[in-house]
Amino acid sequence: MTTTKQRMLTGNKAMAEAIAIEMERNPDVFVLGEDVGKYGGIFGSTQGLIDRFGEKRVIDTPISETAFIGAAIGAAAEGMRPIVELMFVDFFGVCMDQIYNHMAKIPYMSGGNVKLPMVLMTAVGGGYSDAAQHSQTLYATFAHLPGMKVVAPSTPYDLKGMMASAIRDDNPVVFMFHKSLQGLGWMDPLDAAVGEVPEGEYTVPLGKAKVVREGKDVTIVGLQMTMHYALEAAAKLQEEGIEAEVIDLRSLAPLDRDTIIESVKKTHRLVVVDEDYLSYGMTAEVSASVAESALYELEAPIRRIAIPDVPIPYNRKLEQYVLPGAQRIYDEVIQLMNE
Amino acid sequence: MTTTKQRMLTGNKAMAEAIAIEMERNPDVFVLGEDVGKYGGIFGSTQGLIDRFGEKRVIDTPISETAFIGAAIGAAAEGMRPIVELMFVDFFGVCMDQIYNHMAKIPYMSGGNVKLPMVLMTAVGGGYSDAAQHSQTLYATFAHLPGMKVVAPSTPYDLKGMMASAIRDDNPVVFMFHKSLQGLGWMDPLDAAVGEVPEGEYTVPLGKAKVVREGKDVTIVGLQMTMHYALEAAAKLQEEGIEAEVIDLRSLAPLDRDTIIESVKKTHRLVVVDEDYLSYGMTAEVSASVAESALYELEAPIRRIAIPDVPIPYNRKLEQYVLPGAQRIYDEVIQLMNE
Amino acid sequence: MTIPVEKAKWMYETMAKIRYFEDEMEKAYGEGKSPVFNIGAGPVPGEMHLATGQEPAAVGICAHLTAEDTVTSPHRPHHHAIAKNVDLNKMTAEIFGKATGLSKGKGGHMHLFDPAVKFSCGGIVGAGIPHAVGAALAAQMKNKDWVAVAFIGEGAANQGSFHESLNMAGLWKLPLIIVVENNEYGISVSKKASTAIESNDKRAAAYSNVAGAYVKDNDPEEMYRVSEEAVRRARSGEGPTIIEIETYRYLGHFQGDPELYREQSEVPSLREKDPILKWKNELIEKFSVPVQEIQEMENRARQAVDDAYRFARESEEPVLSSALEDVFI
Amino acid sequence: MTIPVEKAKWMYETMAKIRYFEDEMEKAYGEGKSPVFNIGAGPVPGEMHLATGQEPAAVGICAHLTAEDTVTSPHRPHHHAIAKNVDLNKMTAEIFGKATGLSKGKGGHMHLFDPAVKFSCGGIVGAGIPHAVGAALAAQMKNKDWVAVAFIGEGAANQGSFHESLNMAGLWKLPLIIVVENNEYGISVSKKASTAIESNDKRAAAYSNVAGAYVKDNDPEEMYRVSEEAVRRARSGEGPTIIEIETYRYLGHFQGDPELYREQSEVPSLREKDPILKWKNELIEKFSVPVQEIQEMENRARQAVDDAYRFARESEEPVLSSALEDVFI
Ligand SMILES: Cc1ncc(C[n+]2csc(CCOP(=O)(O)OP(=O)(O)O)c2C)c(N)n1
Ligand SMILES: Cc1ncc(C[n+]2csc(CCOP(=O)(O)OP(=O)(O)O)c2C)c(N)n1
Ligand SMILES: [Mg+2]
Ligand SMILES: [Mg+2]
Repeated sequence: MTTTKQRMLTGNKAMAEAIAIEMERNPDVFVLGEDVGKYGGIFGSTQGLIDRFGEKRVIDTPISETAFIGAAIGAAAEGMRPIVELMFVDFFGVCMDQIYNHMAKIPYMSGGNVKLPMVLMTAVGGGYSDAAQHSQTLYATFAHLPGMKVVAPSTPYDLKGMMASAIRDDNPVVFMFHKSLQGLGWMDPLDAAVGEVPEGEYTVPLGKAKVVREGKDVTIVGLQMTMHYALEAAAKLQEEGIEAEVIDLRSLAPLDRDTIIESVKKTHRLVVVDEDYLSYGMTAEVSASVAESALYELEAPIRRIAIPDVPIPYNRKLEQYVLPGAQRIYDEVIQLMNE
Repeated sequence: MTTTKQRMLTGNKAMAEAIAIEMERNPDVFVLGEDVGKYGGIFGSTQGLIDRFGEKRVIDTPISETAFIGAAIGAAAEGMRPIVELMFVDFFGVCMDQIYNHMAKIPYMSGGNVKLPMVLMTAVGGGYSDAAQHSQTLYATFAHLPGMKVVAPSTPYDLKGMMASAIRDDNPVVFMFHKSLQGLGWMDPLDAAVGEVPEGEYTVPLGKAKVVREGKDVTIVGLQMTMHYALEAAAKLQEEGIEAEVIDLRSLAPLDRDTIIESVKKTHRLVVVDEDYLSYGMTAEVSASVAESALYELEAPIRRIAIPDVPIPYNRKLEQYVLPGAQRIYDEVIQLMNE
Repeated sequence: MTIPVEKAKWMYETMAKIRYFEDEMEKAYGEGKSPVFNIGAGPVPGEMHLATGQEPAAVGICAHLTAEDTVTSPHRPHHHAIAKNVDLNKMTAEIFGKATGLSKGKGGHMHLFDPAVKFSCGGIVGAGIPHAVGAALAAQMKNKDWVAVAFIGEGAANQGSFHESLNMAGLWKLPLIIVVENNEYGISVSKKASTAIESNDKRAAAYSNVAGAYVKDNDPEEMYRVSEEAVRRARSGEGPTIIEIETYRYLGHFQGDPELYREQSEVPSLREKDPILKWKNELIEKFSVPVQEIQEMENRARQAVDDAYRFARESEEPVLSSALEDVFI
Repeated sequence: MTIPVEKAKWMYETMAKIRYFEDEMEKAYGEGKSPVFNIGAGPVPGEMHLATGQEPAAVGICAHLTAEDTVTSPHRPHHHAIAKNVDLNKMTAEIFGKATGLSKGKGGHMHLFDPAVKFSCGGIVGAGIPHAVGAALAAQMKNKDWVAVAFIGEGAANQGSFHESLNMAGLWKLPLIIVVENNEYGISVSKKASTAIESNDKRAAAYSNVAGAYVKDNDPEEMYRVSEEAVRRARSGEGPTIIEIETYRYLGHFQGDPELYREQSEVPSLREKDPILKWKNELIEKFSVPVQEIQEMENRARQAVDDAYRFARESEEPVLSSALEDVFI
């Protein structure tokens, strides 16, 4: 790990920097997707790359997700290391066959003889009134299907370090970045979207959760926005004398159950918070893993906070009503502590 | 409910009968999909229909799932009641956008002003060496996404009755039938694929689980094949003096949590069995629901049995190794009872 | 001139209404978004795709449609909706997220549904084409002469649904019309960089029973004319038509688009060729419509738009619990 | 005759090998499945799609390919695999589910991967086309003159991936060739009932830089000839080609298909036109290959197939724990 001096970067600049470094290191790395060229990616994930690497390695595609994600698979099978962007995760439905039946399965179906060292990066998340077809995270939709790593970093530091790891990984990696954490000029400017990012190359391992705040009274598991909300709630809870431990999941597959269970063994209480739909979602998997492996550690029922199984409504207040937030987490923890 | 006399039918004949009755009752009901005409559906779900209703109402389509499932949506919006077949659930990836971004969401996104009274029926399940792209159930993949009812009946009786309900329902319904439970002439002939089916019309409500075997020692939740395996295991467990209660989930969305919790309150032990992938699957949702609402009822950790997060291998022994089965359920229950 | 004067006037008034509507929306959308632009702020949050400059595509074909005909539209839907006679008050209220909106505030600008005039739209590129195929199939099954029109952008013609739909519609001779609005860009990607064909009407050659027609230079009259033939073909069971129209996107892809991918000079030169102004001159010169009558049309259009915005702004927000309704009906 | 005699002989020997292989597979697949047919029983369980009768498509083009060229293939892959020189022992072992198979028994008949000769196939209709596009793109990026061939059935040409891939490949002038094997059926649905175009090569008209060619009557020579031109075009950077070949499916869609959707008389009349027999006569008459040499070729082909089946049958089953390996590498 070579770092030089401390500096602050937005999430998207951190990601783009990782991609640039890897493209520099390895001529097989290239980027393709819609508006990844001159536009620099709708969410800025490829900003500056075309100027540096040219349009042969930063390729704007037609609006043909099946063809260009499939092409990334074909190129990866030939030893290239494509990074392909699916603009919004919500669009997965037009190309999911390529993603889960091919990208995710070919390594296994070939008995390990075909490697697909590729990254599918995609924007997730709502909260800005983009309604039902542009606001989802779909974390579990991807994580449920075996064969692809599915990661969702929450900080600029991790966005850079995990992108580097994802590109170097010989497995297909779905890399989800949250729109609100990119530091976009046209979104609500969040403090969490800017963070310390060392210059130069470094990696953060995939598949490891992180205890981002230690506490002894309750474990709150979240990722991306819900992790930040959890931290916010934890600060408020502290004022009430409640010490919450907050875990940033960072990776959905593989899922780092050990870190969660370790924490629950200490706190004996668990709240799981997710910006995805409630049922059959991340909150279910985390809860079930604990009910399986650490049931006797629990001193109170598990609590789950997520989108209550409705599509995401457009109206701002309705959307905020269904999305998890710091207040909701705070309230649930308070209730839980009283059980 | 009008039944005439007792008679035995295969799963697919029961389904086709329900469709025929509904087509008779309502001229807006029609069927489209690949090989639903002369072939009668690869799994026999539409057998005999083209002879009775003609090719205007039983329509063979090109291999264009996006177009014909999208067309079913468009026709449903015009007041028709299409039944559209996705041949194998495994193919959902080429058309999922139509299914979940449109079929499932338009009713909500239109504020309830557009109803989509349609049924998407599809074959699920493995166990006959059809490998990674033709053997999945993907129960949770569908059930996770809000706006569509997702049902998966396990018996010929329910296949007929729930198909009738699905067709009459004003909501989009994903109707999953299990290949092994259709009574196909070219598959392993299972007793469970044949069952008593009354003549004439009757309905079985969607969204209700069913206690198919009462017991006081442990609750086993399954559906389709895993429910039948659970019954098999329960019979063996009885010989050991263990009385298992077996629940046939039948519906994944809505999920009948009450029936499960009711049972756990009685047995205090829970095993959940699923032919889908383990993580972020049905076993997670059922377990989490209990850990949330009935934690103190549990006298032992929850056990989950499902496909261990690998694609489904081709080789028969490898496939059987990853699939849940009666023996595995039996073993887990025995272990659980000793905890 | 083959256009009946009443139609020509309707086209003018409707284009004017669309333009007023979009101009007003541009302003309303900007409210609460300066000095710092935040897409989630103001009375109209979320993405906003305006159709300013693209009016001819919408009116040229909708002039031939009735409430029984179906229109599906993509992420840039206002001009189609207005031309299809969607309830303007409810539509505007929907875009403001109000309880009185078409979808009670749950849909927003990209998800407008007015079953009374068989209009729908959606945010997924290419996804509306199969819905139009389904409406066309329903019309055929019901023995009605209804047609279904799917509006798409030229970028969407490269989505698989385009091909699948045309094959199926050609095969079954469905009353389907695809109108490709070629505004030269799919977000930042030029047509040349995305599309391996001169124009998408030529792709009709890939499907039996499908006709193709091209409209140059955003021309309302030509759009009317080729649409007339397409609608006739469709109603008489001869099969689908692809119409591509060369049109102009004056604004960014969405409001807030920095537009670094196109020359700044491009837009003024497009605006110079404005189809509404040109049509106004046609009305006066070729159709001999008195200037005063034109004034009245403009006033009516303006009034309808103003009323709609007033209605929208004054309407109530939905109650929170409604977020949990309308999932299963 | 423009075919070099060595190529003509290779084509014959390879077609013979394919035919022996498929005939043998038909038998092996039937083992353990009578008197009661159970798809999951016997040494070769699961679905089985045989290509008996479709040999010319595979050999006509693979005669022009090297190990550096890529082939993607669908659910009916054996003829392509053999023509592309996939390791026959490992391929057969894979179909028998053995540890010595290409994929250690995890893939089976529909999922054969031999990276050594850049061959892959899969069970999802139309999905292999984009993979070939990607291989073609990689070749272009690496400045190699490699080509990528995607074999599909005529039914697959109505899948969206066909259109998206051709647009992208035409746009970028990629060295892609799509071979459409028109065997008249997609399972039970006839081409006429699924496809709104006379033949899919005509769909080249929808894409700049894409050529089209049609091969009648399952003719190996014509397939060789049009493939030669397609491969030349691709290698020289002129762009993609769609080749449609009229071919014949002697057997059911899969083994066990009751085939109630076609006339029983159809197949014998197809078999009468058998391309391998015809090619044998050509070799003798036009290429003056001695009958004895043909006999030797047939013997070699037979031997290779017999060896492969023996290898497959004698190989070990995988160990159970291997089911959990190769997910993350
Ligand atoms: C399947 C899918 N892919 C990508 C997008 C993102 N997207 C929204 S609009 C758009 C460009 C559409 O271009 P075009 O069809 O030409 O319509 P225009 O915006 O020019 O009206 C893109 C790429 C989407 N909404 N859906
Ligand atoms: C996306 C998808 N849809 C449907 C199927 C089921 N299916 C498998 S093969 C086949 C027919 C294919 O026909 P064609 O492309 O003509 O190939 P052929 O079988 O004639 O060789 C179908 C419908 C599938 N595998 N994938
Ligand atoms: Mg455009
Ligand atoms: Mg075919």
